[in-house]
Amino acid sequence: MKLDLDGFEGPLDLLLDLARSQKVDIRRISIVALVDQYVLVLEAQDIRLELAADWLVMAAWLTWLKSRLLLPEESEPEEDAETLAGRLTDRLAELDRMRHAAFWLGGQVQLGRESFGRGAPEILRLEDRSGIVADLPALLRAYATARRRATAAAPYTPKPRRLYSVADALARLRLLLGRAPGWTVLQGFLPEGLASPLERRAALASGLVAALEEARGGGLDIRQDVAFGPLLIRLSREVRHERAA
Amino acid sequence: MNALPDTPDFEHALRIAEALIFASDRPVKPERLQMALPMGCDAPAVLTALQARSAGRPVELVEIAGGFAFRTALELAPAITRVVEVPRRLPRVAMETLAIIAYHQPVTRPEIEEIRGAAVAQPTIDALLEMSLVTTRGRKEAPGRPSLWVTTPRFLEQFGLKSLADLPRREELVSNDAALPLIPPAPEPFALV
Amino acid sequence: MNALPDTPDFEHALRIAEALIFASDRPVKPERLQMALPMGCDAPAVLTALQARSAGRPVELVEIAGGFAFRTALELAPAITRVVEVPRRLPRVAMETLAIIAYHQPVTRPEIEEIRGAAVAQPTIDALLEMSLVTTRGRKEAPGRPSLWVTTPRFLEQFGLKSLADLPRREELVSNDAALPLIPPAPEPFALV
Repeated sequence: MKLDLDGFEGPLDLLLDLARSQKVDIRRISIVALVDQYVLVLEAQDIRLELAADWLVMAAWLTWLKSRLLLPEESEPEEDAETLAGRLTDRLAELDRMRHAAFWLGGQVQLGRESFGRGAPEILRLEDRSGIVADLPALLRAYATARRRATAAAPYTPKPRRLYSVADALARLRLLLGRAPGWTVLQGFLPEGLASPLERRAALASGLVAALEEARGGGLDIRQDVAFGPLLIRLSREVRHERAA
Repeated sequence: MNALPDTPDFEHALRIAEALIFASDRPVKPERLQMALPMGCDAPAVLTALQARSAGRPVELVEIAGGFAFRTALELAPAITRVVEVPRRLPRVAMETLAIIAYHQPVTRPEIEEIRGAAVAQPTIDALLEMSLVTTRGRKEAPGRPSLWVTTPRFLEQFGLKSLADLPRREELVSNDAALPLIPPAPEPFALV
Repeated sequence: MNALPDTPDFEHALRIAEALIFASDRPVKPERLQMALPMGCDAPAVLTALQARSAGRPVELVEIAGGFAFRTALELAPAITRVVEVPRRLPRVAMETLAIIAYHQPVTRPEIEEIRGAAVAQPTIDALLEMSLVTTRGRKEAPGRPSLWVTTPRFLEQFGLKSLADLPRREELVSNDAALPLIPPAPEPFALV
């Protein structure tokens, strides 16, 4: 048996061809003869690798089918071999019909091959573009897009905030300290009218740093009697003496 | 009041019909023609008359895909194809797949593969899609919800069919074929009939 | 040996020419037609004859772009042309501008530009005005007294809104939109001292 395997797509193709080579009506085909020939082909030919798995399933199925047909009948609830064989025959018949359908289609007068339509159709429509397509989702999308772009494009500018600097605190401390006679609470030297808590905290921190700086240079004395208690400052003795002199 | 054949009104309607169908790249449905005709002109009557007049001309009016279109006469194809580029033929696998879709539509790809007894490769589907011969319409309510494939109006046009009913009946596909003579099976020892 | 007019050969050449020009997707040059004609037929002569025959017919042969093509007769154009409504899409800039007016009305043009982070050209505003989607209502008491823009009832109609309150809140559209000048400042997170 000689078969050109290149034309085959799968086991059904092969079975169909085998069926045809038997020159019989597929619907009345001998499954057993088919199985025998199929096995022959499997043994005789190099099978394309990508088809092997498909073919193996078909071979197993056919072998099982043949064994069912050869063995004496048993009573079993499963589908009997005849039904299965019939189903295979039906499938082969349908594939055969579809082959013929493809053949019939191929023989039809085809557009662009045997007959031609208008090559350069004319435009038969005038477009009235007075209306607009605009739906709510598009509007909302547009808003979000505009805002996102604007936000992304704007350079980052922190909120301008006038904070009391250490330098400011130093200047103020030096100015005011001389006027106070003895120990004075640090807060007393801070500017008034600071609205936000943040500004007040910043001023306090700057004031402390300024006082510490001044104390390091010997300009003033600092004392805190208890932890977290009020910070008291006064002019150092040297400075007082200098001033007095 | 209907415009009767051979009256000036009917002649004018014929002119409109010819121009409209000639200019169009797709088959023109009678309803579309009716919209273009003056009051009192019956599109089907006009189409019948136009078809009769164009018979035997180099460009003939044919009924196709639910409408009417001009097509070049068959015997002129060899002369034309000398200068017009002719698309290449669909491969056998694509033709078979197309036939299965045509006869079994709507059909899923696994069902096509079941009938063919082999996998349907993606390039095959791509080729059919590219020619607009098939399309999907919805999904099957089955595991995986596979797409359902159907043929397009373009399919009818390609093969010169008025409708899917023009396809040969399934029973005709086998029994009328001479290549498969109906020889009764030889007696086999284990013949299953 | 030339095929002469009114001989069968010439008639056949005319048929080929008609079918070829019909099927061609661009005007057919005489040289191209010549390739399709049988030996001894002169393409220019065939074209001249075909042009003469088609004169006055609903589809006429015209010389165009150095070649020949069939065109429907001009006087039939009104009958076969269909007016199709193709609604336009609003350009992106117009859509954004409209959205900003909707959300920030009444708003001046400088404010719109500030919110968009980009300029708004006059034609954009004109287009929205022309479609009756926006209008002006008074002027802002600020340098230059710029016009204040608001949306119209037509705007609500176009977008299927019962009222402006139907628009989703801005925060739902753009999260963390801190740069918006119209959002009140958030309260300070800490309170110390």
